[in-house]
Amino acid sequence: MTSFFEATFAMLIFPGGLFALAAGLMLKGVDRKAVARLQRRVGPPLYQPALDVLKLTVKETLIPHTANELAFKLAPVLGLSGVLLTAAVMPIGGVWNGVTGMKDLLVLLYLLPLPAMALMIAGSASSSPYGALGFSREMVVMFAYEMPLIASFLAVAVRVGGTGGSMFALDSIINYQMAHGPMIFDPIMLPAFIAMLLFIPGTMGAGLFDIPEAEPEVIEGPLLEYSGPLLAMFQLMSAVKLVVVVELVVALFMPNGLGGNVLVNLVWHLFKCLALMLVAVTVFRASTGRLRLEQGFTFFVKYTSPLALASLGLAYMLR
Amino acid sequence: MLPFLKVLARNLRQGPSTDPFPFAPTYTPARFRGRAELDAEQCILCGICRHVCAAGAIQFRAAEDGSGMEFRVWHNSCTYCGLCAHYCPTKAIRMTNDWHLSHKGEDMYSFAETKFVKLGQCAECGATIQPRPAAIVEKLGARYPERFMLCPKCKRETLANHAASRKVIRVEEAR
Amino acid sequence: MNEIAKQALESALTKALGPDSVFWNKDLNGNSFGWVRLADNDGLARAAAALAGVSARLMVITAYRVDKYANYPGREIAYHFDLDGTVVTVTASLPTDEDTIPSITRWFQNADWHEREFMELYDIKVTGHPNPVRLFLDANVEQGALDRLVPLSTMMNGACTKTLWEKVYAGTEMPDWAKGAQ
Amino acid sequence: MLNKFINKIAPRSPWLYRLNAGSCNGCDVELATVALIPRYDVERLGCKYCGSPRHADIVLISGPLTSRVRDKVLRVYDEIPHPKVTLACGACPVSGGVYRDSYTVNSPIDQYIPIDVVVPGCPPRPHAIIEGVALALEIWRKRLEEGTCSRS
Amino acid sequence: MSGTYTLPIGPLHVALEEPMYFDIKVKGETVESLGLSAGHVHRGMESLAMQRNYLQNVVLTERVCSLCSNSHPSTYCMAVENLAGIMVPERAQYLRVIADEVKRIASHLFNVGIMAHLVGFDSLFMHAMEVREIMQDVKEGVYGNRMNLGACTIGGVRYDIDAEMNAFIRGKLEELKPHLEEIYGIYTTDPLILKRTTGVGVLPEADARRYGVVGPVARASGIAYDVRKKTPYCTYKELNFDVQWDTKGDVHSRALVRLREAVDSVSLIEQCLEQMPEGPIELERFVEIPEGEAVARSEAPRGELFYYLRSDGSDTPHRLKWRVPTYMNWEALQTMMTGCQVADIPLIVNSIDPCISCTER
Repeated sequence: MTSFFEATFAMLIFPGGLFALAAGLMLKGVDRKAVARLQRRVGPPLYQPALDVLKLTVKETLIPHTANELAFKLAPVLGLSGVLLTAAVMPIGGVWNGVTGMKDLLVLLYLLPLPAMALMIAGSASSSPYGALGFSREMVVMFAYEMPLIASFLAVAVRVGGTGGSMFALDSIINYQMAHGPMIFDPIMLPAFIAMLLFIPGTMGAGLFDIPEAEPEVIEGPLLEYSGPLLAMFQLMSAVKLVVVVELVVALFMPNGLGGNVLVNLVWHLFKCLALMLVAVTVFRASTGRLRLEQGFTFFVKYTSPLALASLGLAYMLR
Repeated sequence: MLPFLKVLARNLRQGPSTDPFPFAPTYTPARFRGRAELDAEQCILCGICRHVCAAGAIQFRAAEDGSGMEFRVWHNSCTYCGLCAHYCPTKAIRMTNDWHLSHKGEDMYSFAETKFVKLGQCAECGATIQPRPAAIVEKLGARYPERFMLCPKCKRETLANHAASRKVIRVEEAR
Repeated sequence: MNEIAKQALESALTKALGPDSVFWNKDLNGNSFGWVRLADNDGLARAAAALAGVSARLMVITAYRVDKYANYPGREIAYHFDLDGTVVTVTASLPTDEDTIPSITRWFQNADWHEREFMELYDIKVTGHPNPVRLFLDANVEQGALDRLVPLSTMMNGACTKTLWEKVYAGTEMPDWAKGAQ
Repeated sequence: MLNKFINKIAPRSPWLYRLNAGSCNGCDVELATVALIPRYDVERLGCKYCGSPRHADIVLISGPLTSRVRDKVLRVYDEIPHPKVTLACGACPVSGGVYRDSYTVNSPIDQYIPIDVVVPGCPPRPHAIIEGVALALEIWRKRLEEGTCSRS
Repeated sequence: MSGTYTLPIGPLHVALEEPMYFDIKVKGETVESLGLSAGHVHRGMESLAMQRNYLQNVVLTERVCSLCSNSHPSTYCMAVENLAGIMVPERAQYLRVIADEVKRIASHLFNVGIMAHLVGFDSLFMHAMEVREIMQDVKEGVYGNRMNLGACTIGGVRYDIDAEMNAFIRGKLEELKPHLEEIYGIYTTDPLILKRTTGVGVLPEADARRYGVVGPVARASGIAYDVRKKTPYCTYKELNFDVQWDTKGDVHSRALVRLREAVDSVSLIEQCLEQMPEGPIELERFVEIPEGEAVARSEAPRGELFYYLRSDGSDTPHRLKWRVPTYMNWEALQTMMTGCQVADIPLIVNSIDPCISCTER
């Protein structure tokens, strides 16, 4: 019974649900403001993403007559609930240990691609050539960044040690770092950390990897045909996804809190997320443009994956 | 490796370069070509402005009582090229540097500068003639200002009288 | 400096069209312009071949009506070529009953668009064009848009649609000139 | 209650969409300048340029509506979800500007599309466009409060 | 996804400033063939030119296109002057060169900026546009409009540059110079720009000659043809500059040619401000246009601009025909695009600096 309440709380309030939505919109706001500052602009107010979402809820929803209506409407629902679920199981060092029974890296591995899947469904359901192109691009990019993601997961798991299911348990990863210091200071794990730093813009479609939703090429790809509340859901999905992805890297490499106070730890956690986002998303997208699809793919295969694999190999040898 | 990071760092240091408008007033260059304005006192109704207006924004309409012409620049057709002002012989048309022209859609057909240009009156017989503002009198009518203010008919008569009187003088001199 | 190009053009056109076929003049900046008037339209192919032979470049083709100032009604087509800065204009005439001209895309591939353009604007038929479809004009605009004489009312300064001026002068008497506009 | 609140704040997130109805690109360049460069930064008003008409709130129309582009413009205009506000940029959409009596020009555009705001100029300077957008936001706010939209 | 399908781009596509319709056959992400459908901005301007008088046409030709909006009236005026034998005062000729070169800098910066935007490098785009604003300030300050200068008129120019304006322009040019250099450095060394643009949309010299392309597109493909050198007009004969060209013929070299030309333009303006003699800037009175025909050419930012004027002695041209640089460059897209990636389409289209409103008039 407690676990049911716990899971519900996690899904609806904290760390998923409302908290994740608020944190995501805030991160997005900071991102836009910071990019504006880098470009010598004033930029929008911090709460602009929230305003955007609220405004979209009063707009009309148009569904193209060629679209598959059910899939078209379901895609954003799937994507948003997927990321909210992911946010719920994400542990926060010194604050929250994750939902009982779901404290597992492998669960994350299955949950993380959900937003991309939602976009793919959206792209194919809208039946426009741009949606189709966005669909195939999303798929190629996903293949590219899943590889370093899995390798990094394995590297962390191997480093933590243990056997069978326990090596993928999120608690043991956190506990290991509480005991041995954060992974980010572990020279063996540094390549994997860098790989994950590149994974963040890769999955968020920022800077070099803004390929599936490239505006001048495929006009925001799968989102082209969406409007109104459905588009708002995609906006929320993207915001929560940002939180989830940075939280993931924080959990894997630097979950350590600052002592026992939960509130202090929470603020510290948000600060880490913010810093990570500023480096991996904001500055990254302000200082680069986008690669061609095959260049982006090669980039991951040639640079990111080897980095993660190097950590995995080293961790395995120094077991 | 990334030469652009330098630019970004500088941008951050220098702070936003955004113009405060619309929250604060902004600059307007003195030569800016904005809304056209007619000084009806200077207009001689020569029509060169309408002749050079590529957009057909400048139009005249005669008043029903025949006392003058209504001049109109429709700002929504005007291309703000300034040719009318350039070729205006008395500089009656002027391009102001007012660019605050945005207005609601329902006003778009009435958004025009309308001025009434009174026709001149012959100093002799009172017939309507082209307006004779001070500017044009100084420029063209400087030699015979009083004759310049006459209608063609009266002018002919004065000229004839004048010539006749000259002849009389000459005849007297010869005598 | 342009003398070499001028010589090359002169000799090529002389070979194709006979002596003294080119008339030369200079603009105020001292640049040379050559003017050729074709005696018959078969000469166009010969001139085009000769100009392609000296690797001149086709710049533009202008078609226009001539009935306003020439002695005969009809159209003329001016082909403007450039060789290293020297411009030669070769003009062919199309009297009223004639409306066909051979394509020069064989020698100048880039004549494609120009020929399509005067086909639709002046309703001239081009024989041997590789892709004779409309270039700019929408299907609902009649072919030969510039071929028709412009009615005098629209030639008047400030000519515009009547409805527009009715709105501008809404509620008041329309000026006389506006009533006449179509 | 909530609806009222959203109606109040919605005009602080206007997404702009540029619709070229055959313009000489002067207005378009200025619109791009307004939308994207630091000096005018419309993002501080919450504006965002969007690539898809379906995301748009404020439509910026430039150009005299040529006959070939007319149907396409009208179709794209219909794809913009309500409530929307239309801004005509420059002289052309309203009167046809210098192109008025041409055989391919279909202006005034208000015989097809209701125009809410006009920004005269050829092209208008960016500040004037921002002023026009601000006026459009006023109109939008009023519409939301009254519950009417631009399809009149 | 590997089958061939059609990707319609346009006419109202976000990557294009203006409406143009491309029918692109795509296999996967590779372009197989390209069809062009033009005419969306056809405003029938040539017929309008035949209905307007000579002075109205100065304004009308300026509205052909706003990016090369000074080249059009100045070349039109040159054609009229050639026909009527009007000798433009020397100071006016210098002033025309200044107006042309100011527009050239702004136009080239706009083009390379848009290139950065199309590769998603928005910060660089904004930076280039912000630098372009310096030139926009010059235009607004000296001529009174940011796009359509209205500088030229038949027989001269309408705006004089007095000592105060001279100092203003010089100050702005000094401000511009280091930025131009820096931007050039970024475009030559930035890894992303290099990765996306080198070797893309190659137009070999032979094809360039076959299509008869002009302007920076031709010059980047090894054809060092610049009207300012080949048939000097205004005062270009007295000014010192080089024809910028390259042999690689790809998107990147076209951008670099443009940037180098922008640097040259700064020096050209400075030379004009230096050498400009005192004197009238416009003819005292309007001259009758006789019957006859005349041709005038100039180097617009996008390449050779051509005007043909046929007069019948009345106050409206009998026929006014112009051919804009982009008109010649469109067809060359067929060669540039075949085999490229979908992601490169906007880049390649932009690299010819397409001006659709120019092309379709």
